[in-house]
Amino acid sequence: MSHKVFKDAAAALEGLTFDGMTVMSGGFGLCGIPENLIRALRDSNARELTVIGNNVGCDHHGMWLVLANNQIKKVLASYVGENKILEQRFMSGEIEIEFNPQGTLAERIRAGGAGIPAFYTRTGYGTKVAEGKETRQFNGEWYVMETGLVADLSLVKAWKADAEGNLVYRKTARNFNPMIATAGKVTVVEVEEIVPVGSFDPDQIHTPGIFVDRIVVGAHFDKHIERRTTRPRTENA
Amino acid sequence: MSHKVFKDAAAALEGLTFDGMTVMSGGFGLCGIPENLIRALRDSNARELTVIGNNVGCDHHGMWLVLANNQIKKVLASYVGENKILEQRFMSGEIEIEFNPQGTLAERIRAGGAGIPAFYTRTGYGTKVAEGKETRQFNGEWYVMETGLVADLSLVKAWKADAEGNLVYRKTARNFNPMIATAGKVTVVEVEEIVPVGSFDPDQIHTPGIFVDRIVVGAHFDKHIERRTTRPRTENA
Amino acid sequence: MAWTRDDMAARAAKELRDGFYVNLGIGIPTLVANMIPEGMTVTLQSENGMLGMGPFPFEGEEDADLINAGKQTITDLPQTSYFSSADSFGMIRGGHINLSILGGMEVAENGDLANWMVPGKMVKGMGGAMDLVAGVKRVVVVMDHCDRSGASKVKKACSLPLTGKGVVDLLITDLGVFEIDKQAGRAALIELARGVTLDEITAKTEASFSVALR
Amino acid sequence: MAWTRDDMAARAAKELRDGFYVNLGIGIPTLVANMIPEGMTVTLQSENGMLGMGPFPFEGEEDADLINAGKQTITDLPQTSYFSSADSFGMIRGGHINLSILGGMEVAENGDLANWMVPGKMVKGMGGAMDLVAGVKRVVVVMDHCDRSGASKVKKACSLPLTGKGVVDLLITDLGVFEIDKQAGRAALIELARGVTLDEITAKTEASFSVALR
Repeated sequence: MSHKVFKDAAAALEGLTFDGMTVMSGGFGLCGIPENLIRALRDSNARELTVIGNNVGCDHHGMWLVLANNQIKKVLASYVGENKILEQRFMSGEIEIEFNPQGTLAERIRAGGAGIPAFYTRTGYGTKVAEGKETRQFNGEWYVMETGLVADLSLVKAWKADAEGNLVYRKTARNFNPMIATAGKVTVVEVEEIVPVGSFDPDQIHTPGIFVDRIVVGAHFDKHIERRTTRPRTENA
Repeated sequence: MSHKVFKDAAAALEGLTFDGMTVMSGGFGLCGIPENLIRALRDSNARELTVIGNNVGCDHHGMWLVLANNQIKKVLASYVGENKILEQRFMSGEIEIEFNPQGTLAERIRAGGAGIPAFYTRTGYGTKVAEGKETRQFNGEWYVMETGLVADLSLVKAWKADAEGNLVYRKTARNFNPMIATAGKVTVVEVEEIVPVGSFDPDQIHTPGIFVDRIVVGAHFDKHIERRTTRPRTENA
Repeated sequence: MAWTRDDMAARAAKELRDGFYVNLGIGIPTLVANMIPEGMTVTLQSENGMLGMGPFPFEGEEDADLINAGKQTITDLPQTSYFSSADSFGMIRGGHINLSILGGMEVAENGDLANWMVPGKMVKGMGGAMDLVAGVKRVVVVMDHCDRSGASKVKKACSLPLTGKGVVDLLITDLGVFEIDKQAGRAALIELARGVTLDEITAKTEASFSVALR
Repeated sequence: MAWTRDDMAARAAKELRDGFYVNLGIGIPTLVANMIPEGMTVTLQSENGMLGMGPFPFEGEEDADLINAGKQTITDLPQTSYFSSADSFGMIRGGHINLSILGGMEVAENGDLANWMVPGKMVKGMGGAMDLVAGVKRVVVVMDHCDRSGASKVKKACSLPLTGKGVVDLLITDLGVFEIDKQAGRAALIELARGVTLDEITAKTEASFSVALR
């Protein structure tokens, strides 16, 4: 087995966590979050964390566990609803939140991983998001300068990996994971299954192994659904 | 069959070409070039073209045909070797060439397709490439500002398409094609095969159909190899 | 009288065209998905990374790995593709989506939109709304004309923090429809809702607007 | 005496480490692929969109859709992945490649590299060289010490247009090896090629350098 594969989530984070570090985590809501690694991050007790991700979990799930354990100092996210502790600590000033438009956040992370220190986007021009940022015109339209983001540690959830670290994601659980995989000084991935090298079609690998430092098969997946919406079986569709 | 599928390359370019237009074309060397669409572009006789792509064909192949037919005014490329007519016309001043580092070119096209008017890169800092461009420091390092690129028409080669325009590329024939597919006001794709909608695994589509306006099955593929390199069968490997 | 939520969604559905790629926001805009005219092909984008969004799953067939931007369980279709958030917003920011239909708190006569925060209240974040209004070719806002106190949400200038500056092309309220010329910064009333008079809508609208009823 | 092309490639191969992701340029650097030490895992990147480059194909098994950045037909391996040029150069620019070994026309004592154009001659373009030297963590240049006229290509300052400014970490020539401190802008001679004396290399080098032979 490759040196990239670790026996459990705690082992996969061993030696990587420290107070004051920046951690990025994949997922959209609770979909495609590295839930086993998040539990290991909580158990690491690293404090004063800056956490970057689209959300910060929701009540009792995902990054909420780290938040509830008083480990988070600052958050960069696009949406933080359904998270009472975060609301309280934000309103009381205990936690700083930097709100990013979702697409700007995604692009900032991609830029960080791709060696691009800054780029311009129309998103947020003329709004609070642009306050304190450089704005300028290209071809008569106004744009805001946004900077690339990197992290000390990236936590990623993929569907399957091989021992080289090649990754495949599943459905909308892909979301922020591929960019976050590229933007960590160290990238740790949890998967549902490790398949033999050569199992993937080389045209169909979402994240090449070069971006992945450590891999672990998640011990337990909750995959909690936030809004279970269905249609009755009687309906014709 | 969908309204996106056209009967041949000439029909697929019908009404889209005009003098003075900007055309982007996928491919690296002769690998993954839209050779049928390039022949149709030659037959369109549109002139004063600005052509954007990593290369401009090589002697007797690919975009060289359009060049030899005196249709090209300006080229943006990263490498133009093995192309005698281009050498002559460049040295004589008949054709303008803007050399772009390969990664900068790829990123400029991606940026154009993604609504990013400009970004910063370390590539080319302190070289001729940076002349006349804004340079600035981020975190103590110097970067060059590069702008996004779009085209009036993008010509793309993919392996397979469905009638919705979902595309899959094959091996290193992918190269510049996915970004070029996003950066054309109109994007026309040639493929080796059109498969029924639903044939592709939705996790495994390289270019979603939203970027594709017209599709044609190429009538004839040369797939000329520039440097045929082999090893003897006697060798153990 | 005025329009119901379904009426407003039905009016928004008239903005659809065959072959359109459309992003629908949460609330009334979501209802538009059920009002796509027979024979028209409209592909729905979900900004969390999906093109070709299908209906809700049958009970017991929910997949935690398959949700829309409102975090509802959904299904896919034969033509569906999945992609990353960066690719999804490249699609949005790059102007590849034809139409975005979303809700609003306030719309100003110049096309400014506010729909993400109220000062003093908990801020949940803008999600993808700022990217959508900045990037999508045509932006349609659907919202109630007045707030619960009866004050106009169709303003001379937004009082709430903006989601986008000069971004709204069409505003559909329960009282009528306004077309906004973003370049000129002016609104025109083009339709009245069922049973609504010009006098009534004028009385209930803070914004100035021209009248160009169709 | 001095080193042959194979000797220079062998010396460059000593820069490889287990687990490294490496990009090899055209010419002598390509030879390094055959000199990966037994038991060491090194993954080769080809900047046209491939990680995990295999050997040349057997005759008759060439695939026009599978070439390397030198446009040679190649093969893939069980661990290979393919990706777009944008993703490939994201990998390069983002500092994910451990080592780039490439050729040069001139290297200056401060780490400047020139290897893409000669004024007055046909310019073919820089291809991916500027991106590689700007983005890869460690850049090793392999080139002849002197040109055909005997003039030093190891310069005080490059006379040819630059490929990158302050980018070379290690220079391997047929006469020896120089380590370059890019921050300080200084070169140090750390090895002499077989049969080459300090006097000889000093006489044939325009650049100033300290001597720190190992």
